[in-house]
Amino acid sequence: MSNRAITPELIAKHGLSPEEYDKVLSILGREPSFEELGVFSVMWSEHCSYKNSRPELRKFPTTGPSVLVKAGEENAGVIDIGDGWAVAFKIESHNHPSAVEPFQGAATGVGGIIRDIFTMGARPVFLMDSLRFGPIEGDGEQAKTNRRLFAGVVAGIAHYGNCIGLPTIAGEVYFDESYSGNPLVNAFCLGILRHEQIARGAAEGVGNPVFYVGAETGRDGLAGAAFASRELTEESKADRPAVQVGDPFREKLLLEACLELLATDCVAGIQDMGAAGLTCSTCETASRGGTGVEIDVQLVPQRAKGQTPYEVLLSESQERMLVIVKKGQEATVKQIFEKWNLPYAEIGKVTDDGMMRVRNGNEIVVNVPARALADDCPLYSREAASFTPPAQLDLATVPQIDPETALPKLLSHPSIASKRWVWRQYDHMVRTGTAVLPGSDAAVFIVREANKILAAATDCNAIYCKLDPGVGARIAVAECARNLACSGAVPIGVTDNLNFGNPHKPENFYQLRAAVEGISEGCRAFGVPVTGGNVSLYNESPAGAIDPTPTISMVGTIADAAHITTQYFKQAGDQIFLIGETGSELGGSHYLLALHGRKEGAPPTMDFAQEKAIHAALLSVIRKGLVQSAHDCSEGGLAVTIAESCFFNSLAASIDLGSTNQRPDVLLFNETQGRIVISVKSSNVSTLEAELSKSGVPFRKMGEVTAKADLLIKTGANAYRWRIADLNEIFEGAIPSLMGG
Amino acid sequence: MVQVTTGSSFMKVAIIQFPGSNCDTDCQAALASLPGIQAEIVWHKETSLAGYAAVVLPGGFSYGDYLRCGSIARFSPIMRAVRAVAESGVLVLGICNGFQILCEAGLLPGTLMRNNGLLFRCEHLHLRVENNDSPFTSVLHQGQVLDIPIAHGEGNYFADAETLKQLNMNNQILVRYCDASGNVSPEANPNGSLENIAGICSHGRNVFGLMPHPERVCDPLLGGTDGRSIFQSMIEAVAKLNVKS
Amino acid sequence: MKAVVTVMPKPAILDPAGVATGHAMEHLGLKGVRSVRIGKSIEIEVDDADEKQLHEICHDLLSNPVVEDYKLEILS
Amino acid sequence: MKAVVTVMPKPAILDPAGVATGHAMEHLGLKGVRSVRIGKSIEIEVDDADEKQLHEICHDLLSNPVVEDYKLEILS
Ligand SMILES: Nc1ncnc2c1ncn2[C@@H]1O[C@H](COP(=O)(O)OP(=O)(O)O)[C@@H](O)[C@H]1O
Ligand SMILES: [Mg+2]
Repeated sequence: MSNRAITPELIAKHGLSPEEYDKVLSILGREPSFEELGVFSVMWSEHCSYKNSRPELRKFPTTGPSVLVKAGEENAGVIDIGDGWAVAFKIESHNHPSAVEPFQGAATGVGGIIRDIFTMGARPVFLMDSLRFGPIEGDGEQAKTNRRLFAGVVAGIAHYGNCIGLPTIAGEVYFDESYSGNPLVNAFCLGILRHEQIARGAAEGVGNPVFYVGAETGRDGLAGAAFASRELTEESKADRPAVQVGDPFREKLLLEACLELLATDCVAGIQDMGAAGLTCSTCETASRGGTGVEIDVQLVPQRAKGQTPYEVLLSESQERMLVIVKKGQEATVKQIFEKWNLPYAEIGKVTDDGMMRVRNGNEIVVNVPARALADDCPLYSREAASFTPPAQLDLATVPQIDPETALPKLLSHPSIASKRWVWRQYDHMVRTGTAVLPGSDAAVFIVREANKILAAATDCNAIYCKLDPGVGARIAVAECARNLACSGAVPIGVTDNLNFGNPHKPENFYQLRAAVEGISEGCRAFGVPVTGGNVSLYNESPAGAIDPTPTISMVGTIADAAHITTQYFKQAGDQIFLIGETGSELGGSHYLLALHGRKEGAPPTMDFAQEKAIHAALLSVIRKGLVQSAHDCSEGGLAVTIAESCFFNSLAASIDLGSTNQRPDVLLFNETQGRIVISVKSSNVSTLEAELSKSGVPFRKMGEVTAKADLLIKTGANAYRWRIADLNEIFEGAIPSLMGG
Repeated sequence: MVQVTTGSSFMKVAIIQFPGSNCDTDCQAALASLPGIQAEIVWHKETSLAGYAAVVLPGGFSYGDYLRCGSIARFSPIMRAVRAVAESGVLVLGICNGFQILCEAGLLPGTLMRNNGLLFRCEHLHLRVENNDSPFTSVLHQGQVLDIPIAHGEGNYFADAETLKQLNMNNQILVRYCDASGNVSPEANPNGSLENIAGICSHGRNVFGLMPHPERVCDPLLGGTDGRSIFQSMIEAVAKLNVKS
Repeated sequence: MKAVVTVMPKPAILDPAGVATGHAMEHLGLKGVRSVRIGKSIEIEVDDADEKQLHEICHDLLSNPVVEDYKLEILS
Repeated sequence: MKAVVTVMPKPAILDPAGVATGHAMEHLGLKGVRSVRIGKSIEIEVDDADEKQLHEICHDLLSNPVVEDYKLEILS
């Protein structure tokens, strides 16, 4: 073993607390070697151990009749979609690497989540991305940095996804002060598989050989997992070499090779090397298999010369897998790796003693009980601050702004404006399944080989979460479900990415806890399991913590292609209805933020019973073929929703909201939840009204789709008018003009 | 001249799979949706294309497109066979990365440089059919406007002045980028291609490279069927040859 | 044997990346930027190869003669 | 003033393009290719600038110090 002395400084440098180190001593019954210290350090980092969040995560509903692999059991959860087919999907963050090197940070984030999916035996079919940056307007240094991060992240996602040939079909991007210096990059991947193809990450079968396949190990992202669990400070600049470079081409070969391999009967277990690389994959496979694994670092294919066992063990080089091969089948395995031109080596074997044992030739450098290493990390229930819900916004303090001025401003706010600049850089059509392209509420993807139609969306309004984390999380789930309903889909599962600040700060820990509870409540309400997810803590810059951002990604199915619905008005003369009731709150709205510079008040309320009834009513009229378009009201409220529905087909609308005693700005821009704008052929109006009345949800006729040049909205004596072509130009042009084309 | 298995009503099409190809199965599915085609994936290490009536080089990132798009793929073993069948008159269609490979291999003139806007672009856009006197555009008419998407970072077609003159003189420019009403304008040019060129054929007219992806618009559920006309033209061209031989 | 190959866009070819970089340089305060051209620099270490072989590689693989020129320097 | 900036991936950083190109060179018959690294070569012509300014540009704009090293040569 390396004879480096284990000093308190060294222990602290490895991010282990004195308490944790005591636990290490008691597990080993001796002092750890330097390599073992490194192994404990990464395995017990927040990223791998979830030591600060695991007790909270247990609150999620994770079971259900369609759940084939539960959250936490394997690399990703698996959900039955019928006829012997299933989907595996998951979201993962790469926030800190992206802050340091946006292009590679984002690219390797995409690569990592794709590996999680094909490790399950699933063929990846599409991606989504959820992004947060600081404001990109203006000439200040921070704005320039934010633009550079935004451009780099998008280019990195595009590079990896486009090259490997997976469409990025949906996502979200928000810009807010709280993300300056700490952007969020969450990537989602979904794969498809037959039930019998589910692969396990367990080291089964004592004596089975352990293969390493994929890129050679270099000194990439050394101790990156530990890195991801620390606050971003000036010091993290010193961590700069901790950047991994992704090679999507290698990953494409690895993906094809692994799927070809899994189709044979040669594999006893398979595990990707993600954060904590070789360490994590050997330890976890042994722990899951209830076995031990012994490997020799000298046998590992290496890129750099003279790497120490410590470096090889902790390297986070990308595009690598660990495969436990059924003894006797080695030849077939080698043949497949050779066909795909991938480096590989037999580096060890499965043992029966429950130990993770690492050799450096004849010398044993790590000898740790695998299960204890994987499971015995001390868990912390941090202190949660007490929380007083915010007071309702006092409307008297909000000066009225003329809607004719306000709507264009809202449409040009980068968080609301069209994200075409982003998704045009992503190949969103490869694999020829994207039936609803990015730009509408939820993306819709037809999985040809399974003859199934999937829909997916990702949402989180972090302003709401900042003001009231529980309510914000509930709304994030509801909005996802609503976006799916608008596309004609029924939700089947959720994956979440919990992005928060330092959990040692009680207010941050409260946010985490309240968000988990809110998500759980939402998932129970919609009857969908959480199939897995990711926790990213310590998202702080010197200016403070990010707004809590519990990103929700939801997947749904659509029974019949005829039910696929988009948000765009289809033809002049169609009648426009609003399902749901408009309230009078402006708290947490983008109108308040973008036009008044205020982030305050109570966010809108979330009534799950009402929300569910509305989704059910919408789906039933969609299935009866009555709905031409459906678009939910989110940021920017009713006026933004109507304008967005006009755009794609260059139509306009004439709307009359009747007389009310509400302020026009409140009426047009408030963000009451549970509202959907639909359009209907005139000939179907009475049938639709009858159907909606039967379902008992509130609805009203608002106007009609026109082929005119102007969007017209009347409320009582007031009438507002906008040239739709101008609005469209503002909406489409906002981000390109900030990003220089 | 062309070797086609007679007696079979199928036209056998080879879709070359390079390491890094990623539109191979998309092409296969699009072709399979047309009657009379049997589309097979052929691994790049194969050396023969005997028995195939047509060859498709699909889109993707062959060898990661690392050095230059298509620059490494052109040395794959299968490319010798592609060259041989192209010289014997077999139809060869290169889509996106396939077009880049055909240029790198010298089977088509010119080259595809980085988009002048420097960004990857994936979007639906319009193409004007400039010439229907080819086995790839015969079912279309001159001036017809097609809606076929692009998805590339390096589709900026360039050739020297003399080559460009030849291409025009010999009617080798089969499609150009245009707007919805068929105007070939600078605004309709997504990548800086010379003269809005989106696709060209060889002097012998049996090799066609185009940047847009016809295989992505062969199903009404996926935003249109304009891509089918290219494949349909190929089927008819092969059928005619069969009748002759 | 060590060699460095520099591959540059031919003078007549528009280089949009170079132009964009030139603008960015002016934006950062550099005055009178006349031209920026971006090409590739390729460092090769090979056990044995003769110069002729390397020129072939440069011509056939490393550069695209339609739009690029190359320069081969043998260092050792 | 003329300058050439060479930007190369740092030695420890993976260079996928170089690896793929190295394989292709072997395929073309070159024996014992030990390493191929691909970077950028940037030719700059600017009316006036001092060396310090150029170094700043190299550091902030032309290279990404996280993964790349640069070399600045002033030609005239
Ligand atoms: N980063 C992104 N990647 C891909 N698609 C995106 C991205 N950001 C936004 N989109 C797409 O743009 C559309 C509008 O997004 P958003 O404003 O977040 O919608 P909503 O308010 O309905 O959730 C959606 O179709 C979404 O998928
Ligand atoms: Mg929506």
